Amino acid sequence: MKFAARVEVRLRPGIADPEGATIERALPALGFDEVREVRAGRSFRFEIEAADAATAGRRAEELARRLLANPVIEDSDVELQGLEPAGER
Amino acid sequence: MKFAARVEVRLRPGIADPEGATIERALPALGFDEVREVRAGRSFRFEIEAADAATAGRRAEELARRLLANPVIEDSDVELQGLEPAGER
Amino acid sequence: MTAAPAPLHRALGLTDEELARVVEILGRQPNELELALYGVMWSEHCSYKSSRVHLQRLPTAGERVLVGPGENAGVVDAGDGIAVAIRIESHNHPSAVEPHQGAATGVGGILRDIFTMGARPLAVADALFFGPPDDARQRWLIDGVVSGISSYGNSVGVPTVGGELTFDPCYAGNPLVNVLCLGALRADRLVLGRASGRGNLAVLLGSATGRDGIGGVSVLASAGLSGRADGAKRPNVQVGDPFEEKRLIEACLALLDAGLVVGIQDLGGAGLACATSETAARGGVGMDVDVAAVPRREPQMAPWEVMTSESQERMLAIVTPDAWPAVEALCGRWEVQASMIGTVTDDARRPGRLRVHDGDRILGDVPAASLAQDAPRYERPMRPPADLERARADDPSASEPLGDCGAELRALLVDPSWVYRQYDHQLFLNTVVGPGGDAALLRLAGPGLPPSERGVAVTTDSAPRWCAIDPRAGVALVLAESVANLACVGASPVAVVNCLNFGNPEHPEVVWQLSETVDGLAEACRVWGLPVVGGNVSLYNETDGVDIPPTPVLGVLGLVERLVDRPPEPVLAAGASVVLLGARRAPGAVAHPLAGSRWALECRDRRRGVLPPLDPEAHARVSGFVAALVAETIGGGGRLLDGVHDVSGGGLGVALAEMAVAGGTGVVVSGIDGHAELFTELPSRILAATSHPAALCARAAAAGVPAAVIGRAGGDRILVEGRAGMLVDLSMTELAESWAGSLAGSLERA
Amino acid sequence: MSARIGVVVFPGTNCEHDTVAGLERAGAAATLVWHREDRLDGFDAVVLPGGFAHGDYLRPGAIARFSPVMAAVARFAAAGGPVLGICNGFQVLTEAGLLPGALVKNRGLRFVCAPARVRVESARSALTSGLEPGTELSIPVNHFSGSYVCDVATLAELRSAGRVVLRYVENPNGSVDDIAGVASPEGNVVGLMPHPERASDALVGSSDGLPLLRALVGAAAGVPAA
Ligand SMILES: Nc1ncnc2c1ncn2[C@@H]1O[C@H](COP(=O)(O)OP(=O)(O)O)[C@@H](O)[C@H]1O
Ligand SMILES: [Mg+2]
Repeated sequence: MKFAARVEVRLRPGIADPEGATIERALPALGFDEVREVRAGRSFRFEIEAADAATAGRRAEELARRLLANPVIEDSDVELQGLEPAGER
Repeated sequence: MKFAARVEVRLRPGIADPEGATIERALPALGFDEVREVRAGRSFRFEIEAADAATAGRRAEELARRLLANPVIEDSDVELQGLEPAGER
Repeated sequence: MTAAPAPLHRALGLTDEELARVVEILGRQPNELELALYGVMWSEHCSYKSSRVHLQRLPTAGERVLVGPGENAGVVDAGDGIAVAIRIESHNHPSAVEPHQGAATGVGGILRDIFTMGARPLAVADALFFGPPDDARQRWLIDGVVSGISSYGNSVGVPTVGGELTFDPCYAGNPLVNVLCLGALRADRLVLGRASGRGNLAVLLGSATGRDGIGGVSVLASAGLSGRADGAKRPNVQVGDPFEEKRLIEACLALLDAGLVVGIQDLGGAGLACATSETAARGGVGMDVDVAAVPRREPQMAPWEVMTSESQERMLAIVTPDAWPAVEALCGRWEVQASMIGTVTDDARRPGRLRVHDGDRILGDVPAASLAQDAPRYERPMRPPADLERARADDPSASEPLGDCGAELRALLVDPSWVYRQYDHQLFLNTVVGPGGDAALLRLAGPGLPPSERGVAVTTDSAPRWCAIDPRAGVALVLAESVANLACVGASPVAVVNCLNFGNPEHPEVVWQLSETVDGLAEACRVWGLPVVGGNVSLYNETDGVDIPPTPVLGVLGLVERLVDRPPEPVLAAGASVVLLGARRAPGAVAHPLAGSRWALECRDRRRGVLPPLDPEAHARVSGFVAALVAETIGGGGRLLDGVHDVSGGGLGVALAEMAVAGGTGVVVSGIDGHAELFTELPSRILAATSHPAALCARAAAAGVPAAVIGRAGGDRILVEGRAGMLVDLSMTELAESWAGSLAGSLERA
Repeated sequence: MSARIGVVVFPGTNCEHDTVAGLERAGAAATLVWHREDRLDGFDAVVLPGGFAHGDYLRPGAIARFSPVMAAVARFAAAGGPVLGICNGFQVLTEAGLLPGALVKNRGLRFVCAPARVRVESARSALTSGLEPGTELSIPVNHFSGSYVCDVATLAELRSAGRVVLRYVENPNGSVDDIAGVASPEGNVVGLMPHPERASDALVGSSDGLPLLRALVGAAAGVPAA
């Protein structure tokens, strides 16, 4: 079966996020004073072929940890979603 | 009320994604041949203060369109979630 | 104050003896905050407790020296009312844990050491040591470190103009990242990291304080790496912010231009604890610090966390109360946060105290100097390696048979441009010779400096393969190479900085290596009249109990009187004669020593033997001769040399090949005394290309410098004819491929 | 009296002094303009120099385009004044919508600092007027996000209207159609990734950038102060 995976990679809590902080500093000037605690991260989408959802999830987690995130400073979450077999896109 | 927003910014279909392509090229060597169609994007999380969910959503959309994404090359999605009022940071 | 539970001091890296010493200093049990202060300040990284006793033997005086070791950077008078600040520092362990951020924050730290002196950072050089790139983890480290230096240095706006790259299995588990920075200032504007003036304000500039590297440098920099490098060290990884640093540089230099600060100090290892105690101790005053006034990035931080946090991009400025409004305004313009966090005290009854407050509560009260200058110093036991004699006997010079010199030559070629193409090396329009040359050569110009036609040159050099065989002789040969490198761009050496990367000082052999290195460097500096103006020591570079080879990295600063024209490059031009300057043979039995050469190591896996001899006078003559010729050219005078390149790693063969590839021409050389003369790293030899060989040889003779025409550039092959037949016969296409492919090839593969 | 050129400085800009030096070598009188200024009166041309405005956080130019000075730059451009964006300045101009397309990460995902050979493709711009199309120049590039992209229609328009002013002879970053620099329909707004100011003095490598900077100075001298 084919699954669509989305991995979000975020800096671990407590790790400085200069990008998020810089964006937050810019917001009042744009009239967005109501926005706070901006954190910048990365997101990846891919298709994964697997026997079942559990396997797909495990493999995606593995990929996130080993390649997409640097566990020393980043955490990652995986979301999965089934895809109609073949045909589409 | 306070809401937690997550904005995902993705390259438009058709815009070359060297990052996704590079990751995809590296996969077989790492034993992930079952993974395809890798696309790299950005993800932003922030807190937003608003009278109601609708307003929060509208403002977050606006922020995504005006600042977080470059419409020439990128699309963005917003997800919202309510937060317990006050107390926590 | 609550007495600390006994084991806490050990957790904070203090020995029982050190705790006893603290009790003696305070006349009572320290509380937790005070213990934390001593823990970070008495760490190897901040206190140099194992190395100070040796460092003291380095010569530091010189007529151009304005500031020597002991401050954040050394400062030298460059003439025309311009002073040059220079410093080198390691960021080895952080880079092993998170290569990109580790290297990036290393750049940030060394820049702060320079603008702390009032100098605008103008150039960076990086010396990098990794295991061979044929392994995925090494490629991850290399890519991360280089991208870290690139993204931080380029963004903060300081060109990276030089450096070096060493691959050796010894560094696979413990890579080395040393970064040198050079800056310039109006000589009359020199500032020091001192507090003074009772009632003056201690102002914290820059980033908010988070839990970054709590005890981080102490932990990261003072504990060896074993197995997988992350785990326990995770919380200590820090993220650099070049944008904050850029604004901090502009704000601090503007404050100094406006004469608004009395003293200024960067926050590096040990954060506020170090900056407050060092400035107070250097100024012989006391300081009251209020942790409640320190802007935080995270909630619920304990006072000791605030005092020892190593959050990046922060400075401590000492300003008079009446200057405060102006300081606030100027920082506001650059969007740099400025907070009053303390005051300078001068209490006659209890002078020189560092008092830490939380609002109106006093949390700690210690003598500032006891954290800084008066930290413990150890004379650790030392012992030469047991097999020293056997190692000397095991020499490859005579015993290694002739092989395929062409193949060996190709194997020794490395094009480092894969690294430096990622560095902005041109910003400020000063870079006359950038990375890829023998030394970087820069116009001595920058925003706010008086006009000058002078130039500065800088080179970083090291040769662990030499130092492993004989640290004392090895480091002298490294300094010799630096001097030759500077000569090739027409500069005379004026000052030295050094970064001493060694293993575990609890191993007596490592202490012996350190001691031998310091003595060898001291001797070499004395014969050439060079002062050591600064440096840094990195110990505990070991993996699973195995120490790295002694790795002193030298940075040498050179000056040029007049820089109005481009120097000859390390290239051959078709038709030019190839002249070897300097003695071709070593005195004594072994004419072409191979011990310690890249050839012996990389082609024959031989790491022992007896290093080539160095004759300091002869070396000074050859280097001085070449420096004078090139200085003539760049000063707008004659151009006798079409190309010039010192003979160093890989010997004559590699020097020839590099010049030929760069010039895009072949070359024919004859009369070479076998593979030994082709690959020996005998010092004090410089290769020149000229269309006036007779004139060059005549001038060399007059200067007492041996010179021999050994060949001619031209054609599309590199041909090296030995006494007993052809040694090398390769097409330039093959040669260029080995050169260009070597590094990029392995690093671009996924 | 020589052309007066304003060089805009955002926090994080780092090529401002080099750009002033290059423009002065080309005969202009250049002064720095802080990004909080909201007027550009008295200038004959405006240059957005290279660097990392706001650290290039989010996207190069994404935050800088909201600086007060950018509204003035837009008015200045609309009035026909010459506006040049170099490297980060080019990125700011595209983010601000003063030039079409966008600059994305280099193919290869690495920073590139190296000399680049570029060809003058059109003389119909403030940066290239008077230069012979086909002329090749050696000018350094120095960027991480220098790969020019735009949609098919825009590309067709740029090509047919002669708004591609510079092309790489050897593409260093994956830019579509080897584009190194583009101009607005009127040719008064120009952006390029290579750094002409870094090629304004043979002592530090090349002076091939001077003809471009001189063209800009000429265009500046031609227009009355906006
Ligand atoms: N190998 C060395 N040779 C000479 N001076 C040294 C050496 N190592 C450290 N120093 C000097 O000791 C002082 C303190 O070094 P360090 O703690 O690394 O400075 P910082 O606290 O600015 O990082 C500096 O002035 C440095 O120049
Ligand atoms: Mg310092």
